[in-house]
Amino acid sequence: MQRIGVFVCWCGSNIAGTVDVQAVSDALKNEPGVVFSTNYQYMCSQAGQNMIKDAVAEHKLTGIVVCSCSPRMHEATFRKTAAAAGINPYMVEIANIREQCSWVHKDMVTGTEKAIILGKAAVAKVNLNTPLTPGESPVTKRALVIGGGIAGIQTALDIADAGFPVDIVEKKPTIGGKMAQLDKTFPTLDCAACILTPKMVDVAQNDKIRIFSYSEVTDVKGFVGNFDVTIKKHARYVKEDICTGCGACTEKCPMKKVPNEFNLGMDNRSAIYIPFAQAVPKVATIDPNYCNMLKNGKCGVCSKVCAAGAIDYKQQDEFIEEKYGAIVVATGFNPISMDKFDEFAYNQSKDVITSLEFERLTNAAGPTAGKLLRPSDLKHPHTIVFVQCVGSRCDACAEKGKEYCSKICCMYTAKHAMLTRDKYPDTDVYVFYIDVRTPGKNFDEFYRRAVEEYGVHYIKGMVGKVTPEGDKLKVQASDLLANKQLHIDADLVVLAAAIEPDKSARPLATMLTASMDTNDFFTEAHPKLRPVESPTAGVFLSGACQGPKDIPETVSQAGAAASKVIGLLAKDKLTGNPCVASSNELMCNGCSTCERVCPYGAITYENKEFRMPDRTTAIRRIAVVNPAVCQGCGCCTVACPSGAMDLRGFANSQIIAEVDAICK
Amino acid sequence: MQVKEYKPLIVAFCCNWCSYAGADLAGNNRLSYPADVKIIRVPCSCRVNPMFVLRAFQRGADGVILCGCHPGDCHYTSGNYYTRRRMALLFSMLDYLGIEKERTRVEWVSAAEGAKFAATMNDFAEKVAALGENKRLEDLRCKR
Amino acid sequence: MHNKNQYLQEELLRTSGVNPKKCMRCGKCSATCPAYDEMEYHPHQFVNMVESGDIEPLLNSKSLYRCLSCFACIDRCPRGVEPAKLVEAVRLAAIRKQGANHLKADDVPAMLDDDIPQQALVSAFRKYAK
Amino acid sequence: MQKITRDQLIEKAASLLANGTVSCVLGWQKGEFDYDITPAVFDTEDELKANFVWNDFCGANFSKYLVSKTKKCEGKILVFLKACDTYSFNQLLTEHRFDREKVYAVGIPCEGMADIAKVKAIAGDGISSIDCSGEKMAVTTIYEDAPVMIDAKDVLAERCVNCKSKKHVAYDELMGEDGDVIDSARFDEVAKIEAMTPDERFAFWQNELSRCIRCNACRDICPACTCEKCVFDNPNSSVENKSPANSFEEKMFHIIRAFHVAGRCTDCGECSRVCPQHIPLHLLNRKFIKDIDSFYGDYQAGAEVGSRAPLVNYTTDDLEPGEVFERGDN
Repeated sequence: MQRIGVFVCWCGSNIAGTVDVQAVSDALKNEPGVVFSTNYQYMCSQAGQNMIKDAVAEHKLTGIVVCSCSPRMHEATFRKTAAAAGINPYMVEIANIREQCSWVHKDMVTGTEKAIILGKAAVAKVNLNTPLTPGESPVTKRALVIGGGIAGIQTALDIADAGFPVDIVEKKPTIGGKMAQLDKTFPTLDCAACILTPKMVDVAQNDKIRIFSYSEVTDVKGFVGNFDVTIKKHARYVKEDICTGCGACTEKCPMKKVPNEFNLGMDNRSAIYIPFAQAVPKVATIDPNYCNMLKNGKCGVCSKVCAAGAIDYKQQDEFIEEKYGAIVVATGFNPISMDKFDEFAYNQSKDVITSLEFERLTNAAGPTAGKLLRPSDLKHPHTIVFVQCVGSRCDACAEKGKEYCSKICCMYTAKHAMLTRDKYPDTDVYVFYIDVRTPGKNFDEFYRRAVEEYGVHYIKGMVGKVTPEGDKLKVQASDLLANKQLHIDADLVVLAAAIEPDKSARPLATMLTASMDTNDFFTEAHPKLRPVESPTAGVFLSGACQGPKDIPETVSQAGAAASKVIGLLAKDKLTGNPCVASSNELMCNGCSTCERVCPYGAITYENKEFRMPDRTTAIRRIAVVNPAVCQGCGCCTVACPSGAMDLRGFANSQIIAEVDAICK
Repeated sequence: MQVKEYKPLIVAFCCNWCSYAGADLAGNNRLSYPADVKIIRVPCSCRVNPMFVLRAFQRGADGVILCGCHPGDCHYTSGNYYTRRRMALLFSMLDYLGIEKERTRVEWVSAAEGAKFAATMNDFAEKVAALGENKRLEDLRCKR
Repeated sequence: MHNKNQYLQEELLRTSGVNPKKCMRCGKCSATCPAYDEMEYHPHQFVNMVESGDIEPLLNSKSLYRCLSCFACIDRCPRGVEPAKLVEAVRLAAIRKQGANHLKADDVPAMLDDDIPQQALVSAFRKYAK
Repeated sequence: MQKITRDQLIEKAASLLANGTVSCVLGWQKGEFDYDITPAVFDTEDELKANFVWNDFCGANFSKYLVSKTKKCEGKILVFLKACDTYSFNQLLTEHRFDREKVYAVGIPCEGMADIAKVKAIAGDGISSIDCSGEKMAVTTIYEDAPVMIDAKDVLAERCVNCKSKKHVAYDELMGEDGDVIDSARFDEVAKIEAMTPDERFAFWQNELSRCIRCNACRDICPACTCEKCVFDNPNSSVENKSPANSFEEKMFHIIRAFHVAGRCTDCGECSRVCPQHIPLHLLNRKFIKDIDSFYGDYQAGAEVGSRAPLVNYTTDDLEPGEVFERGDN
């Protein structure tokens, strides 16, 4: 039996003005378990708190009920008081007789009646309270960043800067991501490589950062502070630590007809390759799909020309297991496939390209060495049509396209149009838009400059059809403001393709038990207040894996994610919320219902041997809640058919006791 | 014989993050609602087991209302979506058993909606009071 | 805004099954329309005008009969608005309202031409006669 | 009359026992009367020949027995499953309630089971024997010498009249031909109650539920009720109560029972079959199924293993609890 002390606060006249506090403390004196009851002017004051401490000592109290203001106001205060008095802080319950009683009721009789009932409910609950201790778990002081684009790079650099070791896992042979493929960056037009490659070098040279390139995460176990991750390092058939990146092998390799993915297939590379000049790590990789030596054992040229002796045709995939305290997802985006958009003739004509391909065409390191030549005949295009919103902002029911705005297209199209007009003033540039969306610092100014200073023709309307005819592309489009249908003979058509999360994101989310939206973007723990955290504790989001983003936004989110990781890794131990779910293994059916509703992936199952009443043993599947991951929402408790799952601090019996006390 | 004025008994389950805070805000702004409403704090509306609702009725409550964060705003991301399904089915079942549908309600009240909280409670209490005492949920045998 | 054509508008939306509110004014329907130059009111205007209740001009416009019902606008609309269905609905409304046949059997011989497939005539007759 | 015969089933079971595929057989056995057939475990062919029964009264759904039997039996268990039983079988697998490896499931066709109450209504009380082997059911009573001949169609159990599926959704082996999912009229009765006024509904259920004697048969037979410890037996659950002692007890019990199986109930109809007070409990379960179908899209529990039940799922634009009444009343 508990020994409960009741302390009714006057809150000056805030409570005492409408509630007869003496009557409340008298009435509660007779409740079961109550051994002491009093009232005082300001319970939260030092004197009031001392009164509680004295009463605990004098009456050997095991539980405390404070009838006062909202628990959201002073629950923490009174819990500290309880702890100081030597009882468990979770043996305190607050009856809210100010915000939810004296302040909303005017009549002394009804106010007092209700206050007594609220006090009784709190007493009934405390009778069933048990001391709770927050769980503690250690923190592995190492972070994992999945994805080596600008988001991953920035996050890793910021974490390493705070002194914590970081590993980057990148599935391509080099880090750099999409930004490495870009030409110039809006709105300042500095070259992407000039600002990105120094960061890549910083990553390579930072002794806190390890890069696992050409690798992917294959398994994640554990929970916040204690993740066990398996990383699969694909065989690149080149010893990474020996290769100097001299490039001799790539020159001598006889197999030179491999579509170069870095230039989006617009030119070719050799079977052994370094993706681009500033690659990090600058190490060659053999493409096993094209290498003659690996396919049929006939060649071996690269091995002969390699002065360092780095080539190893026998290399195997390697699995690395590592522990991490925090995981940052930075898996980025890809332009969507244009296969379903027949009307734009993307698959019929080489001169209909996506904006990312246009980036490579204008990039000095691209297939045309930066000269704007159209892919089909390498002639200079004189009329270029840009089409915006290709596959963005589509109806949810439509079979093609995405429902969301891809956010970056308006700005990069303005950039492309402006740069084209700047370099080639003899070119007519048309941009077909539905809306021009340019929120962002100096963004709208940038777009206006494209129109006003560079003479780009912005036309409100959409392109309906592109037909290749001879060496021209017949573009049929709407000009909605002029209410005309336009027919333009274009030399080049550039499609602002919608962007979508990388395909690797969905299986990764499953491994991390991190939630995703229907578009496969990772969801945030809170859309406004916790935008860089996943609901799964210890998993953080950086860059476009969370939603379409431009570079400045990505970098700021990357920094924010890093600071969250640093905050986590700076702790030696994680203290959990003790009000978590727990399953009574004797009653658990192992039916997996609770696991399905848990938003945090806190519930796992194990097979456990039980001694049965008939003295046999049986192995039963039972649910186990990880208290470090559980956030205490209680959803599982209702989903559980047998009632095995219960929530500490808000147990079934406690809530029912409150209901009973109120309804008596 | 003197008729005692009928006062309904209403149990309100409020989630800690939105609706309980909304109720506090109603208090801060001194927006009054009937004292018949008694609030029970739960971490999330999804903590409310249909058994609690039935228990309240069994013990003589005249109305039960659940308040939670607006859909999409749940502190635990998805709790109120489950609440929505559970309570939709439970309420539909109670209605099927002939229990007055005005006795049950789910309302989404954010921490900023003190006024909505008070208005909701006023409206709910009025509707429940109009129905009178909860007789349908009492023992069938005794009433025969 | 008072909409004097509310009844007609509702009927058009019901018979066509089109929700013009989904339109985001991109004009792809008109961009894609092969009969654009023949039309006084273009597919996107149909959607827009029906939504705003400005239906009279459409009912009286020859544009109604210039639509080929090729459904290119339906196919390409990113928002799934289906303008051709709305054109068809207005056309139907116009025919019903006139209470007369737009294309009479007597008119047909004059239109005969070796290049016209018979099927086109039959379907035109079906479409424009009551 | 059932298309498949007792002999065929015994032969199948005997051969599987003989070749070691299974070590025991879960089947039907005659009870005190011809119509109260009980589930039994058979270990040998002799036992099968002596006691195995297969006729129009073999309604019992064996899925639930697998939960405990698979834990006790050394080898595999042969279980005969009618189409409706296979749904429960899958649902239990979804909930990891037994080891699929320990079961050899033989799907058998079913022509519908008889409702003894309907038989008694025609033939009267004092039934001494029932012969289902002929075209018509021959019912002999202690009062008459000549048997009463009954057309099986006239005494078909309600759940078989409204059979939802003749398709077996799980089996290792199928005897006879598989059927299809049937577009049944099983929700008509629910709709009829929904169409009543609240007062009529209340009166209807008061009449039905007040007969409840809290014998727990509905729970004990239910293949969805396989909890290690049922909330109604758990003194800490606050709903534990063996007898209807205080207010609102029957309704509370039946709502909680139905809610606990909502989204998991395959509508096998066992609860109504075993209720000694003839309470149409399936109408509570079907109400949930009907609501789930209309609110969240068609869902058949047990149709596939591992499907996500509607109550552990959601969409962001589900209807609001307040909106259910607007739908239900019209």
